[in-house]
Amino acid sequence: MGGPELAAWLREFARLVAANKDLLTALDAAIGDADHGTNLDRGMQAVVKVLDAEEFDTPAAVLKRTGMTLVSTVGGASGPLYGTAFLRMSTALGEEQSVDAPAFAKALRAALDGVVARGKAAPGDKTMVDALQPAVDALDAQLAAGQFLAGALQEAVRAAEQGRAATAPLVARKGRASYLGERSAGHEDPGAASVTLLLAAAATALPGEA
Amino acid sequence: MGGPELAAWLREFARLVAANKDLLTALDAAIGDADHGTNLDRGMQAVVKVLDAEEFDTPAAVLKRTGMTLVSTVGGASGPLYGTAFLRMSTALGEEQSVDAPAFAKALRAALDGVVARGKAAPGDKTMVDALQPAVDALDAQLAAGQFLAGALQEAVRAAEQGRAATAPLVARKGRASYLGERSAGHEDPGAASVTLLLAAAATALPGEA
Amino acid sequence: MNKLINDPAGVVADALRGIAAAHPDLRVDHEQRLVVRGDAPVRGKVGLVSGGGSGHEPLHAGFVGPGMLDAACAGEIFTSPVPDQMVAATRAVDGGAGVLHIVKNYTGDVMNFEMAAELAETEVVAVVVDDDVAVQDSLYTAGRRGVGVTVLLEKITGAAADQGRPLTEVAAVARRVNENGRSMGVALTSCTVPAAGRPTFDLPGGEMELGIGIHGEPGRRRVPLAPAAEVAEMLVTPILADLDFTGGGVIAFVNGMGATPLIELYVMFNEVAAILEKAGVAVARALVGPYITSLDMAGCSVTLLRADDEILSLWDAPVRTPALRWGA
Amino acid sequence: MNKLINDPAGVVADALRGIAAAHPDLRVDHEQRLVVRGDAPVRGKVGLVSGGGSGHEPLHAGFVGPGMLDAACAGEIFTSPVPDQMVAATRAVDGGAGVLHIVKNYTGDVMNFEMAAELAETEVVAVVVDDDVAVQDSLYTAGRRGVGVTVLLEKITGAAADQGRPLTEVAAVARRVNENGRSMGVALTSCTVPAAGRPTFDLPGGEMELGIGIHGEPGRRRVPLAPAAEVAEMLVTPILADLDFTGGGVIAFVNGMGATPLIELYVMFNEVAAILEKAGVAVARALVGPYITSLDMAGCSVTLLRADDEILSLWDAPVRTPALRWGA
Ligand SMILES: Nc1ncnc2c1ncn2[C@@H]1O[C@H](COP(=O)(O)OP(=O)(O)O)[C@@H](O)[C@H]1O
Ligand SMILES: Nc1ncnc2c1ncn2[C@@H]1O[C@H](COP(=O)(O)OP(=O)(O)O)[C@@H](O)[C@H]1O
Ligand SMILES: [Mg+2]
Ligand SMILES: [Mg+2]
Ligand SMILES: [Mg+2]
Ligand SMILES: [Mg+2]
Repeated sequence: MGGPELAAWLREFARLVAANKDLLTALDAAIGDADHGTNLDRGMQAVVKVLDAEEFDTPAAVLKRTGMTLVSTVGGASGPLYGTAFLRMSTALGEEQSVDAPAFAKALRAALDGVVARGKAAPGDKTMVDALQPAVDALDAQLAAGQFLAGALQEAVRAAEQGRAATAPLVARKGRASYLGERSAGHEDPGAASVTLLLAAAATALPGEA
Repeated sequence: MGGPELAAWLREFARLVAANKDLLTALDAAIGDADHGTNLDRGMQAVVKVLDAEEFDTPAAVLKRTGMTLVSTVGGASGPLYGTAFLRMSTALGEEQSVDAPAFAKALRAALDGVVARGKAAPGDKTMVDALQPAVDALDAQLAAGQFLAGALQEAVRAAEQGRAATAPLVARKGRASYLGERSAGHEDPGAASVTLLLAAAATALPGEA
Repeated sequence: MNKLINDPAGVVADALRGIAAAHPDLRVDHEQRLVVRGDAPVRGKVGLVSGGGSGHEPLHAGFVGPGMLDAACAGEIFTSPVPDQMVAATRAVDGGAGVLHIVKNYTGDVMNFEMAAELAETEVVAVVVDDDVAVQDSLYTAGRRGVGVTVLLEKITGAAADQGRPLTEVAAVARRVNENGRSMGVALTSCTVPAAGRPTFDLPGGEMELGIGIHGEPGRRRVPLAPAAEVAEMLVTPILADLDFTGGGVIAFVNGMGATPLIELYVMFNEVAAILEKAGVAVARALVGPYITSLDMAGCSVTLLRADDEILSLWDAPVRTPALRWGA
Repeated sequence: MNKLINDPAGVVADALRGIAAAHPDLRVDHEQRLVVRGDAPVRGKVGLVSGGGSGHEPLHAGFVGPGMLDAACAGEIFTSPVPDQMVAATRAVDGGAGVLHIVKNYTGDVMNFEMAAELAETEVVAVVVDDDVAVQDSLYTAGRRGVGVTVLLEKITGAAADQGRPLTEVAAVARRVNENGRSMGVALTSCTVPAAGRPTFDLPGGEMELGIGIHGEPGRRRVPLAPAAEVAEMLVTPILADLDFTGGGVIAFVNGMGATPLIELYVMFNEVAAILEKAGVAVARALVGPYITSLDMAGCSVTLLRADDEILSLWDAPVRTPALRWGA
């Protein structure tokens, strides 16, 4: 696959974020400051505008502009985290014109590493890492077992969903929710929910056999 | 009469102010800042303490200390007005050891002049002047007509009461009430009410035949 | 009543103790309730005394110090101090060149300061500040109230006194400031006098009181809440109608009433500046913040002062007080 | 919602226009939402950049000027600015000696400033302020929040930069201030975010929220309203328990949260000073007023900073900003 396919993925993610904006914000209202949906939607709308307006030489260029746009428009905690994720993916893809399944998986792991490097969250801290990490692991495992990208991504979505759901009972140790201490338990983490949408968008929009 | 009789007058005034404190404050709440009763009561309690504690050489000395005490303890508009009234009375009495009816009337007119000099209110401005002026006029007229002090003071009280009642429909032109404009009409002036108590105290406490 | 206080009756005394603890440069007389410059009296300098009811902080105690007031007398909340306090203040700051009394125009303040001047046994000149254009028909009232201009006047007159000018000249500067300044205020909430324990007036949600004083007195009229741009119009228009501010610059002062945060005052300043620009009035200097307050009232006032070069240079002169400080 | 604003979405932009109109010494970049010293960059001086969500005014824009910050980035209300703003600010103040980023410890602020440092293409050192003792178990949280110490740190570090010290030394001063300062706050009312239009938390009459941050975050616990003397105990005791303040003086800072009038802050200062005296802690300098606010929240915070002679002399050094100014 190439830049246009990645752009389709980002457009689908933007659509899902817009559709789930209020849900994400409601999750953030419970344990944060009620802006995660607004923040991410603002950022992804800006990304769609950039995708509409610009031409890109490489797949990496698409992701680089996406990361930069998110960094410049989202703010808060999720801006640098999502921004870093896309920038690291872009770097991982290098100058190649075509992205195959292993390259995509490698890029997604780079994204995870970027989020961890930026946010220093460990698994179980009740953050987006708790959805992203199992998804990346599942993707790698499926591809190693010979799955096509489509099936591997479907497994990754399931892993993300499980990770998201598993954040509910946790006590937050990172981000704004951590100030709530015990009172943060009982609610799903908004960042884990939005990451799950990112995976779902990939499963829907990326070509299955790449 | 001498210093002790004047002191008795002041004690009776203090008693009436204390008894009518809430009424005076309620009048002030309607068109001012709800403190006239509190202010004057604080001042007259201080005067009673001074009368209890000190000796006075002359009738004038009693009134001078009264005026000074009111000035030092009342504040607001009524402190300087009542204070000036008693200080002017004191000056009018001079060094005499005994005060007869004409001397008392002259002193009360000096008090009125002092209030007018200090506050620059004209009759009809809806102030204490509207009760004090008719009372002083009545006192002079009664004495000129040959009345004893007791009867003359009773007429003066009636004149003060009429003057006080007549302030109700007026629009205030002096003091805090004047900011209300038309909305000050319909309420009696608190200072006119307290001055009426001053006259009533004189009628009760001063010797009738002085 | 949501207040950080102890006994409501002790608020003024407690605050004066706090002022004494925070500002060792100042001398606080707790019995007379005076705040005095630590180095008073300054030989040969006209002494500046002001004061009034408490509840308007930083006015007046926060303006005591070199380049501004020599002493401030603190009355009870919203109640004029008594002459004894003013006499004591006058004595404390009399450096042999006479003393100026700066009096806000309220009947009680005026009369108490008058008596103090009579009792002071030194040369005293009083200047009465009456800048509130919300008071109409001032011939038929106690006259316009002294509000925002008081702050600017104390600063500018303080600088004139600092230059060693004689009493008559210092008083003339003060009068000139008063004549060239006008103010108008708006309340979004009432204030609550601690001893009363409940709001002085009821203001239904969605309304504001236009043309208020600084004691929770009712205003000119009650109007619906409006965007900052319209509120600025309501405040600035009567000021510009009252005095010609075109030609020459102004000191523009947007004041907070006590419970309005600075971000809103800057939003208001932006609107005021825009109106002035359209009206051909140049802003030479700006002051934005809560300087003459009304306890915990939300709202603001706008003050404009026509400022020639002399007034501007006095405004710019060094000042060193708790609430206004520069160049020193 | 009783606010002097226009469109809730435009509050930050409007306030920045007001700041520009009121303070011609400052340069305001309305697109990037920066407030920059008019004479920036200062050749050879370390540049000081701070910033954060808006709603805490005068922090940070009100502290831009000689002797304090070189630039401030304004985010949306209670939302960290983005790296572009910080990069632009960093470039604007880079005088060749490197730039210090002063960052309040909130995940968003820290990460955005981190990215900005990576993108800035100049030597940047970041110092994170985390002084709020209300956050317990800071090992298991995002760590203590940056609150009142930020104000003192920006002043003191600004003075160190003004002396021409190199970046590593300026950063060391900043870290030393952070390590030696602690804060704790209380809210008597919630604040109302303009875009939300209603109070962030419900506070029933007669209660207060102890240990709040500056964004309307809930506090340590909800307790009944109490007299100022007891509130002061509740704020000062955890501070003194966290760090030994005895021996040597402190800078004592009683801060208003936005809607609390100065008279109450002085009442609080009196109580804080009394507690410190009993605890054997000497007040070397005092600061009383609303300097790091939370929109229209009523309440206050107490900050104590251990101050040796170096810190005191940096504190006393001239500063010329809209909100803190002396000696200049
Ligand atoms: N240190 C961190 N590491 C990873 N993810 C984090 C971290 N801090 C916060 N997050 C994620 O960011 C989400 C909140 O994003 P958002 O609401 O947009 O930002 P903010 O908290 O600044 O308002 C959280 O739900 C969590 O998933
Ligand atoms: N200029 C004036 N001349 C005469 N009396 C006045 C004047 N101003 C006010 N008063 C009187 O003072 C009374 C109010 O006194 P008080 O409530 O104690 O003072 P304040 O108005 O300062 O609160 C009014 O009812 C009125 O009678
Ligand atoms: Mg959030
Ligand atoms: Mg946020
Ligand atoms: Mg009254
Ligand atoms: Mg009164």
